[in-house]
Amino acid sequence: MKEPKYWRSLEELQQSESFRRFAEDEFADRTPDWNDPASRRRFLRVMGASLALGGAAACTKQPKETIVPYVRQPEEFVPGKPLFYATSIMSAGLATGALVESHLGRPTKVEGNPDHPASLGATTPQMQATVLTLYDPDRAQTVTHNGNIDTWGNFVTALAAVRDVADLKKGAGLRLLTGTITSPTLAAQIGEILAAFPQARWHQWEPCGSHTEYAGSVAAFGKAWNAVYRLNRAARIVSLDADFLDPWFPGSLRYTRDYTAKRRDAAQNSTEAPRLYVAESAPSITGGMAEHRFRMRAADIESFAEGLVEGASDPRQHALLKDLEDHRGSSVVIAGRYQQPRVHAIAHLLNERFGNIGSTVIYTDPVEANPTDQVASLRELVAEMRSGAVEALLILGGNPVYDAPADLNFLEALQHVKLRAQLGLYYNETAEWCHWHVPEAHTFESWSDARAWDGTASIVQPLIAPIYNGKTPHEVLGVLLNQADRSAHDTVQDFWRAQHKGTDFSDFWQIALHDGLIAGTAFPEQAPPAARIPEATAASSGVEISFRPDPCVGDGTSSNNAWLQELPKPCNKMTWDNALWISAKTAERFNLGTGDIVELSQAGRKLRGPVWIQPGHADESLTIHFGYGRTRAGRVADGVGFNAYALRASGALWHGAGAQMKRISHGYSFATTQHTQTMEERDPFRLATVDEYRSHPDFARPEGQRVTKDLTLFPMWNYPKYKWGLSIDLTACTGCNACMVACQAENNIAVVGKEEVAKGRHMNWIRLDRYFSGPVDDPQMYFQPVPCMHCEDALCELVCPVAATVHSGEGLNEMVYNRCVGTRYCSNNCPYKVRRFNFYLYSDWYTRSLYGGRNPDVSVRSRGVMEKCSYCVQRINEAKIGAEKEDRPVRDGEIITACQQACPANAIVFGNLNDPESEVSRRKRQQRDYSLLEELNTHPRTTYLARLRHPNPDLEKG
Amino acid sequence: MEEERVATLDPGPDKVIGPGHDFKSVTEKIGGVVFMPFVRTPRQLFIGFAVAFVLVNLFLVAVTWLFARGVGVWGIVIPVAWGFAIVNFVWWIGIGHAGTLISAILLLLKQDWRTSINRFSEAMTLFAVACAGMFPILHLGRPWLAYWLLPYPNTMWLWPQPRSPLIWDVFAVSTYASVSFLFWFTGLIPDFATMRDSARQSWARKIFGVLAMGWRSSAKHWARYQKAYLLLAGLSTPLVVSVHSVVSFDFSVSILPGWHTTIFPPYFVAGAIYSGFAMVLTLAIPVRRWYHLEDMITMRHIECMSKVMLGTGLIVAYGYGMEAFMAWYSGNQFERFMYWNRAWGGHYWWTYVLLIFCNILIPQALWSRRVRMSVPAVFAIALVVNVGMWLERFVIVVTSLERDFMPSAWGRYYPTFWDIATYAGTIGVFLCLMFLFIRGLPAISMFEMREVVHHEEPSHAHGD
Amino acid sequence: MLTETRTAGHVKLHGLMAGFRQPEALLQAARGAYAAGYRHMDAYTPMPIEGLADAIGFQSNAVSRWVFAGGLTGACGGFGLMWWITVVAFPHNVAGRPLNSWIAYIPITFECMVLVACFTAVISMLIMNGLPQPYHPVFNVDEFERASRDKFFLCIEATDSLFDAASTREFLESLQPEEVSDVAP
Amino acid sequence: MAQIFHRSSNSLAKVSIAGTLLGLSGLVWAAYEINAGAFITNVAVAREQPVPFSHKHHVTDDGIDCRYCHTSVETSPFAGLPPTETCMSCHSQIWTNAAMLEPVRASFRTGQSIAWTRVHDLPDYVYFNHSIHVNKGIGCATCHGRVDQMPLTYAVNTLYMQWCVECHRNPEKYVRPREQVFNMAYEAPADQLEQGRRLVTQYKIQSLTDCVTCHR
Repeated sequence: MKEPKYWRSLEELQQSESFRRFAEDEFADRTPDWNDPASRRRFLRVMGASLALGGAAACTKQPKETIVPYVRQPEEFVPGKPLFYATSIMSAGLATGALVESHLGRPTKVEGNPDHPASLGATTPQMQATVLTLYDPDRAQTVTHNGNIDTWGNFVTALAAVRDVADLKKGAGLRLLTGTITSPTLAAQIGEILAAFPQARWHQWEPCGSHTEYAGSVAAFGKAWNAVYRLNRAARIVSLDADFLDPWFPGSLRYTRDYTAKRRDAAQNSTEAPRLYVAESAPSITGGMAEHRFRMRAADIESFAEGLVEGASDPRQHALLKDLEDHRGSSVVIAGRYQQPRVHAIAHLLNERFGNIGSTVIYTDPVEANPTDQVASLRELVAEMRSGAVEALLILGGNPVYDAPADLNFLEALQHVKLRAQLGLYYNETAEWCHWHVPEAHTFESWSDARAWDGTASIVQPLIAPIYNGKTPHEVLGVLLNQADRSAHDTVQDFWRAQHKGTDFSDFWQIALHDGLIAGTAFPEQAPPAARIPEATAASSGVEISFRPDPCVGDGTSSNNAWLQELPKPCNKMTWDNALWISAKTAERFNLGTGDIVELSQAGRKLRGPVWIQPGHADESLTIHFGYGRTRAGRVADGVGFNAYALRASGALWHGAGAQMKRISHGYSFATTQHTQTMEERDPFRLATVDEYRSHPDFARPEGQRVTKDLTLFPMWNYPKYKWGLSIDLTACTGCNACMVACQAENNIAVVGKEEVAKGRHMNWIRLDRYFSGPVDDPQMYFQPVPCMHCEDALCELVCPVAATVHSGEGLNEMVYNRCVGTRYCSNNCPYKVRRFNFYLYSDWYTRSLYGGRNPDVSVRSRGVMEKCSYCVQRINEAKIGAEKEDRPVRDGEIITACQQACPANAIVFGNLNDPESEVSRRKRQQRDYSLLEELNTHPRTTYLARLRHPNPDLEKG
Repeated sequence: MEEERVATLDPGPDKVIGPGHDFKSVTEKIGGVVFMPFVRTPRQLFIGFAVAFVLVNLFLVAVTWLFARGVGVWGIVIPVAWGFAIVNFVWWIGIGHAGTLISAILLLLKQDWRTSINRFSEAMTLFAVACAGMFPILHLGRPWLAYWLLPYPNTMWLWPQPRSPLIWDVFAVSTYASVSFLFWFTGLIPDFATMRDSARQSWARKIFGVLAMGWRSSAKHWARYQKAYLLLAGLSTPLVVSVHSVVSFDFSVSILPGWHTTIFPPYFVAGAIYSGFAMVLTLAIPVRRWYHLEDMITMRHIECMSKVMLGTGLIVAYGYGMEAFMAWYSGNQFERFMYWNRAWGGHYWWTYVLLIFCNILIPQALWSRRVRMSVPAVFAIALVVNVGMWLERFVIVVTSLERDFMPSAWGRYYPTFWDIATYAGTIGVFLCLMFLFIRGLPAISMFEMREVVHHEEPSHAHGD
Repeated sequence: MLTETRTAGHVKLHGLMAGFRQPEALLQAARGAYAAGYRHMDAYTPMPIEGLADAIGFQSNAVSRWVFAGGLTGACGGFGLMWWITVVAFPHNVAGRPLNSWIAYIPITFECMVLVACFTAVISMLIMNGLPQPYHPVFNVDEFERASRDKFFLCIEATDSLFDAASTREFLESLQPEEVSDVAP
Repeated sequence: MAQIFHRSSNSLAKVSIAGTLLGLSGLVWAAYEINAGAFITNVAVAREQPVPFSHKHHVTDDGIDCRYCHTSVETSPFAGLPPTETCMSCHSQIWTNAAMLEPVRASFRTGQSIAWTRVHDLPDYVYFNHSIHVNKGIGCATCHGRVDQMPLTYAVNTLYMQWCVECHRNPEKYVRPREQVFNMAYEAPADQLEQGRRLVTQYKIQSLTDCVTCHR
């Protein structure tokens, strides 16, 4: 069978001077340093962990400690046992259901809400990281007036004054600015306000909201519709720059679950595998999963899509159309948020043409409470502000000064407003220019509600009283409604009481709180009119700039979250930075190399940023990400990266042509967690096409390469009771990073800062390897999560001089931090290099606010000790103790590791290998099962299921 | 003028001692170095000591910073979790091999030329091992827990894990250190007596008296003494071999390509002797010059040592060759890549080239008698070999770790200022101790020199 | 060796000491004295001289026996400790290796053997030589400091059955020493 | 040549050597003693408490069961410490104005918790679970001693790892019938070993000496 072609080495593939510079200098990101971590680290050390790890075992007198009971103990509360509450976490206004673990009233960990349609138990990295934001010591902690500390009372008075004026003037001059609002309660409150003050206006601005979806739908159907995809029915998926696996895409968790379920099903039960076509400019994880990835400038996708409509010349389009034709009703075309409205209209048309509407695509009413053209809305607001018509502006959340389109010059206009008040989680760039700033309550401190991507009304309930006396928008609007002392809880509850027909409201409410959602509120399917395609706009030419929310920190709302900052971007493993992604060819044309700092200008706007040569990026195009260049975010994010919003025009929200690049200097150092781009002739990642698999089921583990069990000098140990193991399905894994952050949150993993990451000292227990194969400018991209292998013959254990890492009776490779003296020999001898070392005191023992977020069931590591994946042994022990007490064995699926729980693709399964019926045993029985470096005979407990692709024979090249 | 003096003093390549020496004169010549008034100490010694002392202070600063911040101040990372510390450790241990080898093995082989250099190289061994011994502790993530590597009953009921080569190290190095000390001290006892008896000041006599423990060189003393000394020699001979073998196990027991190889023990031992002799020469040549000991450390000594260097150097060369051959012959992808990476493709290829140059090419000059006869040449080559042997350890440790099995986990190692400071610091410690020893104790074994006189020229064993 | 302490009470002298300039002369003298029947005697030389010990009728292998015993103890102790640690004290599954990975204990066994043996060698030597013993009558002899440099002494001790201050002195004179002197106790 | 040292120095030398050896071994011994002693372990040291609470009085005299205050001992890792409410449930009726109890009343008034001094305090890297031990038939007194006879509470065991491991290796020596767990006065029967073995099989007690049993 045909070996998948991997690059022998980048050198061999080098095609251009500039690319060679990138290829050979694997370590572009590393300059030797003669001194110590930069100032930020002092804080970052702290953004990681907590209670001290005891010192030497002998001759240490324990300090006197106190123990503090409740005065009145809550009813349902059992000391020492965590409680879980169902709530929702918002992203660009859309809710995703979550279950939040709370120890002694402190939220410590986010899990997905299995009952919630948008989650099904999975989480995004951003959801996992909300815990850290909750305890972020940089959050706004007090009401300020003109920058001076003030009180909520005085703010209420000030706002009451505004209200009185508004009363007189029917609200003329009063303006509300919010992000996208899906919360029924909040919408109702705003409605009341607008009713009370007819001349008041409500504007919305969501920097990375669904602007093009809205416009596209209006263009196609004359009205806003919300398209929901049913990927569990989709055999053929065409993505027009739609990164539907990326956390930023509405419903991404659900889509990932549905799509990967079909892939796994195909691999296991030989049903038909879905086939994914992706047309995109910048590499994305969706492109990584694609059987066929069409690399093109963002602007060219429109014409590509047109081709599909008008029956095309390009053979690729031919093959694609044929495939869609063959799968009428079971195919789907998805247009991405980053595309012009027209592309969305085309997608609607194609789905209509191939009979997908009602099967793989359904249309519902929009989930936004008030779907509008937000750009127009913001433009209008700015104009009014400049004209002086706006007397009082109330900004609920959001950060327009930072993220409004540059051409609107929002800040200048804002200064014409007489009274500016902002409610915000952070005292951010906008707060700086507001007379009043009120700290906003974190999601975990708030009562509220919001709709999921399919309209499901989800409950937001607090797990903890506001740490910094934050207020919810409900309370602030309450002031305008003369209900200053009405709690958010009452507001929300009363709203739903009003909605609820019937007498049993309290039961209804209890169920809603328990489930975290209100059942049956998903919007019903509707039939839209026939789709029209609007007139084409003049095709742009020249180098284009594409704008994207950062894969990790998003649009900037979570910039100050160190977990996300240190999370490697899936496609280039870069941390702590954004950059100008360009293709090798374009880099060559402009004679640029990775690390060169260029001045990027478009339509007279300028910014400076470092270049990153990204294999697989479209030529004559460059991509920059939002979320960086913050000046008022906090100690973590301030001064990191550059602000891409500075180039964004309201006319070209996602991409625009006419970019110029001027080389200013060079030698900018990035911090990436993986330096070698390829597999270097080795085969850690194995894959085959479905057909190859059918003909060679043993491709992942050919006879020749197998190591028989008896190939050992010593008798193997046996593990009579439990025998824990992990299986990772590479067919399903999309590389979305959720497991990494989940692991970080569960296991109190420290953050080390850019300088340390650059040295190669990142601490994430799961290393999500990313390999390229195929041609350099359009390679295949593969993701492979690598946790500890828990080898049965673990080389690390053999060389530890103090028995700090040994095997448990259940085959766990135990790492005992408090026994470790730090010789680092184990890491040297680990062929998988999955061990992490605390070269400094990385855990933060000093920032008290962070203590609360730590998992009390896991030691916080001290300086000088080794650490690594433990298979979440704290969860294993808890489950085992539970089972013991009920005098029964642990059930399959009872123990779920943090990574497994977070994974939207169900790629990871943990369980007992002694139980032949356990899910993990069943997976490992598959012929796709293989272990890394089997020839070393370490007998890993973590094994992989090789990836299966399902390419289109007409398109499969070489 | 100095040169003439040398010429007259040095009896040339076939004598181990200059002409016209009797019991008294050898005793006084050697003792004189110690009893020499402080101010008359050779200028070079002062300068050398001053430099060394500065380095010692640098060492103290470096270690303080290290303990304050953690091993992160060094350049080590994942995957290259061992760096300078281990390189230096192996280097120093290697140097420490010459001493015991000269005193033990050459004694058993009845090599007359060992006599005037053994004391001196034993001291060198002690100090080298002391420097080496510091690194394994310094490099720990939590050095304050170093005692956990010792088997002692404790409240945790936990013990060291003796399958780990690091525990073998603990035993090997500590044994080697103590035995070398015994060897050195035992050798000194009769000389302490001599010093006691020939010292002028009463305090000096008291001090040497205590150290001599009342040695009165009786025939019965000598009988038991020689027996014990011979047994020590017999025991230390396998010890010397074992110590560096064990050190090499640190690498060969692991699975890392470039470490996991059975040739390491012999080739490490040879390398150790190689660097050891290089260091003896590096120190002996200046010292004999400063104190005009050319008639006791003669060209014969220098030439013999050069020959040993040449020989062990060739064994080491064979080692390198075998590594290359096995990498190819094994047919193992990782082994082959490792060698390619080490010698050609890696970031530190130049260290490998330099090491071949220092350890294999340059020393070949020693084939020529003319080179062996030229003190400056031998001195220069010895220096080069010292450097080369350090590079060898660097290549083994760093290039193997940089790129092992998983391409995704490959990394890169950059030493920091503190790495270098710590290394330089130990050199300072070593030199300081060495200079103090030369000044304060008989650097050449007196009673053995008297034996030499007795054998070489019984005729004028007594000058008058 | 320690005989003097036994009888110092009623003996005036520790013994008589004859000094020679040449090792050969001393050797002769020693043989002579032994032939003459003297047994409690000792010779003092700046360096070991072959045959001198036999000449004064002294031979001892005690040191080697002790060292053998020491080495054996060390070896057994070393291996025993490692075995006990891994099999009895706290059995762990380390890297899937058997509890008693005896192969791994060999280096340690060897090192322990050498360590203990070497210490026994030196310590037994010192003890049997009665060291430390800073005070000793022979130091009373003037010129004895040359015994550690370039002069060779023969001392017949008062404890010898044949010893008699006068006749023994005569006998010693007969060996042509440089001088004969009393050794004060 | 004159003697350098006096006759006495011979014996002096030998004595000083012996002395040094003795001294060193003495130091080591002292170190072990101190480490095992009350100064380090606080064993048998009654700790200062905001309220001089007497288990003796409440358990022996009033016959209150352990679980009345330590409510979660059977269900949770943490045995549970009674909230002030629990104290007040009685002390709002009796001893209502005992000066000794003022801190309790103050706590109830102000809502400020009482800060007790920990008597049994494990290091932060040790994870102990009360519920499983209780469920497997390890009596309170086995670890905590006769608390019912302590006017002021003190620890009777060092809680050193060797102490834990002792029992984890030979549970049969200590296990008792489940119904006896909370019986402070329970005396191990003569045939404890034999009964212990029976209970070990009956309760499916594993002797867990894996590191991760307690360290994570």
